[in-house]
Amino acid sequence: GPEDSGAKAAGGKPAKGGTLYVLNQSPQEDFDPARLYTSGGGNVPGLVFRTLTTRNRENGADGSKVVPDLATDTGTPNKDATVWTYHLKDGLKYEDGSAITTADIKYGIERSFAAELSGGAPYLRDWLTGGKEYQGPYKDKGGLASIETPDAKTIVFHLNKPEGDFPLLATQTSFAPVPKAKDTGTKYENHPVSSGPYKVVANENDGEHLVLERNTHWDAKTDEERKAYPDRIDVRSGLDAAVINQRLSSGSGKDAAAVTTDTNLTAAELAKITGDKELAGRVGTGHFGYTDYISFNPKVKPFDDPKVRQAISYAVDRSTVVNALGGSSLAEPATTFLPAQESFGYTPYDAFPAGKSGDAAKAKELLKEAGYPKGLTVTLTHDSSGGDEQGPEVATALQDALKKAGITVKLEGLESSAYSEKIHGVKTEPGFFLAGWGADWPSGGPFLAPIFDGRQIVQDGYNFNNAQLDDPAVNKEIDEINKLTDLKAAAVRWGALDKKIGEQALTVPLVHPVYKRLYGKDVKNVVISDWTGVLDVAQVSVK
Amino acid sequence: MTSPLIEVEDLTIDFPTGTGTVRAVDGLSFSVEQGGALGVVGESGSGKSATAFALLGLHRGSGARIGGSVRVAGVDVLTAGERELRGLRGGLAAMVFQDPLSSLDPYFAIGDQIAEVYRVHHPKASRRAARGRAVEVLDRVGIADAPRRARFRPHEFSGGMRQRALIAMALACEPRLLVADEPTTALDVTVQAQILDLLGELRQETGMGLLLVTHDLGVVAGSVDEVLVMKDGRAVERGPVGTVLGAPRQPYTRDLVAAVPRLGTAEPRGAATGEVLLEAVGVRREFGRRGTRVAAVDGVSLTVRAGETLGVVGESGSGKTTLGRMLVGLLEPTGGELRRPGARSGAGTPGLQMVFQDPVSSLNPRRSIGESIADPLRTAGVLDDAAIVARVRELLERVGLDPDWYHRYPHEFSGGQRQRVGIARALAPEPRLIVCDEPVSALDVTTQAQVIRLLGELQRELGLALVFIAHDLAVVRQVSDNVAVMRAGRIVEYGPAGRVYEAPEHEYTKGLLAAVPVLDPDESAARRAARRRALATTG
Amino acid sequence: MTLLTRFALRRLLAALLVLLVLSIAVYALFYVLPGDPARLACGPKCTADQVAQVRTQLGLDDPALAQYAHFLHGLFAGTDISTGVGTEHCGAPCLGFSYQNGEQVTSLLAQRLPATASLSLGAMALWLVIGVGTGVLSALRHGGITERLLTAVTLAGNAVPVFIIGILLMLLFVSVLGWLPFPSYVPLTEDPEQWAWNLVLPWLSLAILESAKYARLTRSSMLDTLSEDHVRTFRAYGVRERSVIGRHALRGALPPVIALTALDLGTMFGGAVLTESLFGIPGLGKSLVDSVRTEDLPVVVGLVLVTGFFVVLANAVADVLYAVADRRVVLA
Amino acid sequence: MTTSDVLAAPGAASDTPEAAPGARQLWRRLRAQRAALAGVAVIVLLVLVALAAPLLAALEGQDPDAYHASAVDSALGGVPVGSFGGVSADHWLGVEPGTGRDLFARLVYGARISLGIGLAATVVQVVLGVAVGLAAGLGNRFLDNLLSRTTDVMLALPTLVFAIALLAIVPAGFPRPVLLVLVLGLLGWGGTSRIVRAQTLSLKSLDYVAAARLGGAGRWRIARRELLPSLAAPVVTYSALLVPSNIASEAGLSFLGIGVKPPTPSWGQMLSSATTWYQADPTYVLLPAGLIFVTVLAFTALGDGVRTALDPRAGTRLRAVARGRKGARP
Ligand SMILES: Nc1ncnc2c1ncn2[C@@H]1O[C@H](COP(=O)(O)OP(=O)(O)OP(=O)(O)O)[C@@H](O)[C@H]1O
Ligand SMILES: Nc1ncnc2c1ncn2[C@@H]1O[C@H](COP(=O)(O)OP(=O)(O)OP(=O)(O)O)[C@@H](O)[C@H]1O
Ligand SMILES: [Mg+2]
Ligand SMILES: [Mg+2]
Ligand code: NI
Repeated sequence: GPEDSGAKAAGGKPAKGGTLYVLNQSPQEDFDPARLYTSGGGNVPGLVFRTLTTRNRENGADGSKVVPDLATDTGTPNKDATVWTYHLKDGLKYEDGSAITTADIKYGIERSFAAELSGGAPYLRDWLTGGKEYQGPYKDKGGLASIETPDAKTIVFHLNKPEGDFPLLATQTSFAPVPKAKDTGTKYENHPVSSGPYKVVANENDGEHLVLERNTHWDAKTDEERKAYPDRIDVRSGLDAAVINQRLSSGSGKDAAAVTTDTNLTAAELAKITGDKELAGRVGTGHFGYTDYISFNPKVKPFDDPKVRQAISYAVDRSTVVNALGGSSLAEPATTFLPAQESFGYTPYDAFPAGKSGDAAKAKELLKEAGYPKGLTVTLTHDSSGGDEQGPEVATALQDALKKAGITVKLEGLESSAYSEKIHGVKTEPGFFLAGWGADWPSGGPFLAPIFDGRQIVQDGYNFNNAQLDDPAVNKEIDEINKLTDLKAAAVRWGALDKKIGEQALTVPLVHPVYKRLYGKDVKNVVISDWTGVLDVAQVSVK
Repeated sequence: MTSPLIEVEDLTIDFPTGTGTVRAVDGLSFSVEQGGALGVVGESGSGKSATAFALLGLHRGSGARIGGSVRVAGVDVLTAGERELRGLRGGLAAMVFQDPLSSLDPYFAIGDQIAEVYRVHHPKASRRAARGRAVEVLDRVGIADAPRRARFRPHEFSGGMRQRALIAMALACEPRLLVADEPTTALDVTVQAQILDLLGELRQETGMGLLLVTHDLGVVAGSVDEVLVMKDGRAVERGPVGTVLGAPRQPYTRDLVAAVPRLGTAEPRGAATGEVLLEAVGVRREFGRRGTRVAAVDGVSLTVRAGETLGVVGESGSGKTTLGRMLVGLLEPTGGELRRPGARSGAGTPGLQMVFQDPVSSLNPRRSIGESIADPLRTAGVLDDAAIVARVRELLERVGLDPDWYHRYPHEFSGGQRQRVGIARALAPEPRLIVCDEPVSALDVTTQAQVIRLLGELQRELGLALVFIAHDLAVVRQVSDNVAVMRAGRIVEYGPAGRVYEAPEHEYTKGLLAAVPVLDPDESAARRAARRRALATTG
Repeated sequence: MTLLTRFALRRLLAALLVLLVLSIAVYALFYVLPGDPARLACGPKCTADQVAQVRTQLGLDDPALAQYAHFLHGLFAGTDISTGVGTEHCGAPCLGFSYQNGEQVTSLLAQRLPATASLSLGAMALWLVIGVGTGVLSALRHGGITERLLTAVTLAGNAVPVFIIGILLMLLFVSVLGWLPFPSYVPLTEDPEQWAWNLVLPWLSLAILESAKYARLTRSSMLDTLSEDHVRTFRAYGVRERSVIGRHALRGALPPVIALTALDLGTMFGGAVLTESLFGIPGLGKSLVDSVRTEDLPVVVGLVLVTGFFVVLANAVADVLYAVADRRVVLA
Repeated sequence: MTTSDVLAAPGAASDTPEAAPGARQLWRRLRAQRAALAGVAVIVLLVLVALAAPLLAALEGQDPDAYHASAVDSALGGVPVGSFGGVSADHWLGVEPGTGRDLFARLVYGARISLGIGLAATVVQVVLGVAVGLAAGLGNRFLDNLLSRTTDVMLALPTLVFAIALLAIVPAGFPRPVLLVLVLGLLGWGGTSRIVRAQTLSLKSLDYVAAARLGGAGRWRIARRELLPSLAAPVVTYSALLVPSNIASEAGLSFLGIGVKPPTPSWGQMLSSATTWYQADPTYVLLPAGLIFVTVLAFTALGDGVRTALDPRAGTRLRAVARGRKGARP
């Protein structure tokens, strides 16, 4: 639970200077603000790109709050939250010393609509008036009329529906300013123009090796969030997970000042580290809003019968699932769909108490009621890549648990791309499969709406409303909450909605994963927010 | 007098094999004086090479067990230390091996190989000096343009040149003894004569001793003073060359001498008058692709009649095998015409069969010989199984093999026996013509004589026509009615055997006949002198 | 030499043909693969419209043949692609642009090659020394206890999948003894010393596996040449055993070893997938597996062609080397 | 293709099958080699274990797929409780970390898949390789060129890529072991085909084949009667080396996550999931690794033994009779 979330700032006072090394698996292939799809502006990109708002860089639950960044506040809505207005702070400059204007922010957002720069988040397209038709600034020179920049410091967004979460969306990198004169299209990622505390001085092998140095035109006075202690940040990617963890744990040479932003400790590594006090002290724990669950498609027999879904809900053995995902320190059993965090509106409930290791008797009873006294055979679709949360380890654990309740599970493991294709196609969707959902920002909206809003059922693309639930009451409640600009009040209602949907047994929440990550000996001021769940490179110091 | 050059006493050599030990040499004693020349003759497997190897201590480390004593140039070979032995090898006694191609390292220039050996025995000599010496000895053994050719690698030399190079290597260190193990077996008669002449000259010039190992009595006749006849690892007879070859005392030696085919002794043969079985008109066969195209057979015309034997002679590479294969239809001619009256054309023509040159590769090692012989009968599909087996047994008996050996495999037979199996197989489909491609070249003189006799009998009994291919003029003489002499793919002389041998018209035929070794040492010496004179006048 | 030139030319033509067939095979395979490259490039939350736009952008709307023709055109004449604000030119041997990140495939390959080359060349040097050395030794001690021991050891090396060797080596040298760093690729240009240190384990793993094969080949080849007549000749002339073996026997035993080395190097340049995965070396093999998984057709085709090119080239080079080393072999 | 290259390297194929032994002799010579004999014994034992897997698991009283949450320590990432990877009277060889599944049961069941795939894929490779190689060796220039280039393509194909792609194409319902056999078999016949072609070419020029043609035998008959028996030797030798390489390939595919489907155990799959555990639970790695090692070793020893036994040099040679003018041609 959240009680153990967040590591304490490591010993010693943080000081400026030195080089921070980041050891990662995935190269920063997309370093273009239009193409990035990262929660809260991302970690390394967040050093270069400032956005209208940003996440509060604090440990734990405080870290899931939204705070102003380029803007003076988190935004001024109109009455029904369809028009949002922002003003820029004074003294904002790019790395070349030129001033940041709202026109540049508008242009940056427009770029994210270009097909050449695919990959970013879809929300702006859905929310902005005229967003659906807009083709981006390269094809559509006229620009997007729903973004107005009455002056260089003001920007106004016109939405096609109320969105109380807009300030949270404004943390995404597509809200970073891009000076039109410096735009080089698909090549922009090689040298994006910095508005943040660091600028890119080297980008080798398409983001495999990045070197960032201080942006002298960045003024700390305009930025209350980023600490920017190190003088240099050296990001080396394309490394194997085991290599990263091994290097961090031995921490020799430069690795003493190293961190990772994308590599968790595996169960086996954790088993070894736990025995070592020094190492165990260098493990940061984070909670990112994420849920792994079983998804049903009630359009497919026998899952049209709520009793069958309930029987399975009772039969699951969450302890073997937890073990399959690395044991109790890497996964926490989940009975709610929403992550166990206040910002999401977490309201504890357990609609079908299965206990620690499943209630086979109750499940059998329900099956009998449903007309399967002799048990039944079902097929569970999962991702075939090992080590994946939707992978074979979890699937076989469930297979074994359901066997005790008389349910024979056949496994259908698919290659990652085939698996996503299948479970997200309305027509191809299987009846019973593993799925996972993560938050684009810490709020109940992006967590529940795509999964349960009937109007978000996508017929000819990727559909995430796997239960294909189209309940007017649910839809209406979602609209109502979206109108709220008081995020606290909204959260409470999201929690209530989650509980209400949970009773329908459309999903079986299994676990919420926990992130455990090593950092180097010399790393100080470790901050892990619940927003990202990972150590914030903008806050650490190596001196 | 100084001590003898070679002193061998009670030499025994045992080779351990999977099934026990083989005694290759059994209580052999002989000696050779300084500057003397001994010929060692005997059929295959009689222990000649084993003896020669023992002289240089080459059995060391091979697992062979050696008894008795061997002294060469004062060195006790069996007990000598590594160093002393190395000094003996090449320095005091040098060896020339049988196969000149494989006896040289294919990767190094010939001159370098000779120089390497020279420097082993003259460690003080500079690289340059050693190379100079190599050119010198190459020149001495008659390699024209030696300074340039010294840089050639073995594959760029002809067989005769390679053998000369090996002799040059032996000469390089001025040894007192030259051991030559079948130095001419791989060569054509004309080249063979040149090499033997060379050895004779070198002996005269340098006074070195010679031990010449060969299975060919003709070779020893003109080249050595004394002969040692071996059989089953023992000495059968020993004495001056003229005595042993002219008036052999032991029955074995007598048989051996008698079996040697002679040029002069052709049996009178009935003239072939039968129907024409096969007619070749301007037949041509090319190999290779554009640029490297060579004509192996180049416009050959000949006729074979029923009951006749046509002998085809010529040196290696002259196109004999190619011609033979075309005659039976195993190869398609690229030009000219082949007429086979009364027979279908193409491979598998029942009227035409072939006996192959190499008895090892001509039988499938994984099939019993009976099956191999039965195969054409089965393919024909006329006879039933029992009849086929009966016929094969009959054939085996006919070629002088035990019919009960039907189920044996080729490796259980000797060379001569295998050749008989090959003949039986050729006979199975009752052909009218058999092309025999060097059927006896791989065999001992005694076995050779047996096979030739068998073929003659069969021909008489069955009225077969034979095309008899050989490189040995004497063998051809014995069996042929007509003879064709081939050279570089062409027939240079073609006519009745008697005429061709007694009154050759073509210079090439004359040269071939002159180079044939003869058994009489005096005759041999006379011929050599004549050859040298001829060289002196032309060269 | 003209013979050799012609032979080389003929092999080159055949090689081109093989490569063409390879590229067609890859294209064909991708048309039957499930999954949509445009969707994979666009990301899971792309809308259908966006995916359609991306699909057009990538040229995936064109008929299969047109796509292949476009690929061939790019290969021989180069091609241009829009960056949005302008165009980017991709010069003559252009293998296209990655679906995933729009990079030129040729430059992606160029980025991966150094790691793969470091791995393969280093491993090769090591396995040649270990393998040929062991092979020669066991040939010399033929029938003795040394040979039997060496045979057992080489058999064992040959018997283990490379990732097990790798793991066991890591266990020993990194965890237990701590002599070596946990391998992590450092480019040669960055720090030669670190480069070598970090590659020691991957090199060793591959070398242990491969040298077993080489030891066996060298041994049998050596036994062949040792029983050849020309070796006997030099012995009979009192040449020292050391020089008989070093100069004459070994020389004769090398052609098959050379041939095999060229072939193995070819295959390895295509990426030692398992080794690269295990040690996290950012080489061709690793990106090959990755791009197959993301259905990044241009990258896969590019990689397959490069791999195929090296394999076919190595095959041809092996044959030529063999023919040059051993003139007795008739070029066919 | 590695071993194939060795065997197919020019020159290596030139060994005429003189005095090559028959089956009886082969066994006799094989018996004389201790390593090969040990290999045979190990292989027989492993096959027996594979066949009796359900029996052995029942004897231990364990199901290979049953989870035992209590046998692992959840707080420690799921390491087995107890020493040596949780060895106990219930679990003879301990349990799998994370799941607590019984290792002994999984290993014996895994033998079925690993050996089965190894052997079956070899059969496919050999059948295809022999067919293609023979056809290329016996066919005319066009056919030979066509098949040889096809073989080149096969050898140049990055096997893994095509394995991954093929495994993705085939419907998920298709039995995975069969699929793996087909993938390994269809992609791996190049080496065999090259050897067989080279051998066929050198055998084809031998006089006994010419003799058979003269006797009226057709192509098919020659292939069957004269060539196949002689091809058996190199093919058998090579196959014995193919089996372990196929077992290793299955392990390799599993290492990349595309092997047999869970929960079916195979040594390769166990090994691949064990790779992350080598420090925390070495037993888990060493068991499947040891088994694969022993199997591969056994087959390699057998292959080597067969090779030695078939080597003409091993028997007495009848070279002497072949002397005379043989080899005289420059
Ligand atoms: N290394 C060996 N191992 C076993 N037996 C051998 C070996 N070398 C020779 N022999 C046997 O010793 C006997 C004599 O062999 P040797 O080579 O001396 O015969 P040879 O008279 O030179 O015959 P050829 O005329 O065929 O050269 C033969 O029976 C032969 O099989
Ligand atoms: N299949 C072939 N391919 C290329 N050249 C060949 C082939 N067969 C024979 N030749 C060449 O044709 C020429 C004649 O060869 P052929 O075998 O007919 O000679 P031969 O007289 O039988 O020689 P020998 O006495 O050595 O058996 C030689 O130069 C040989 O190299
Ligand atoms: Mg001899
Ligand atoms: Mg011939
Ligand atoms: Ni290979």
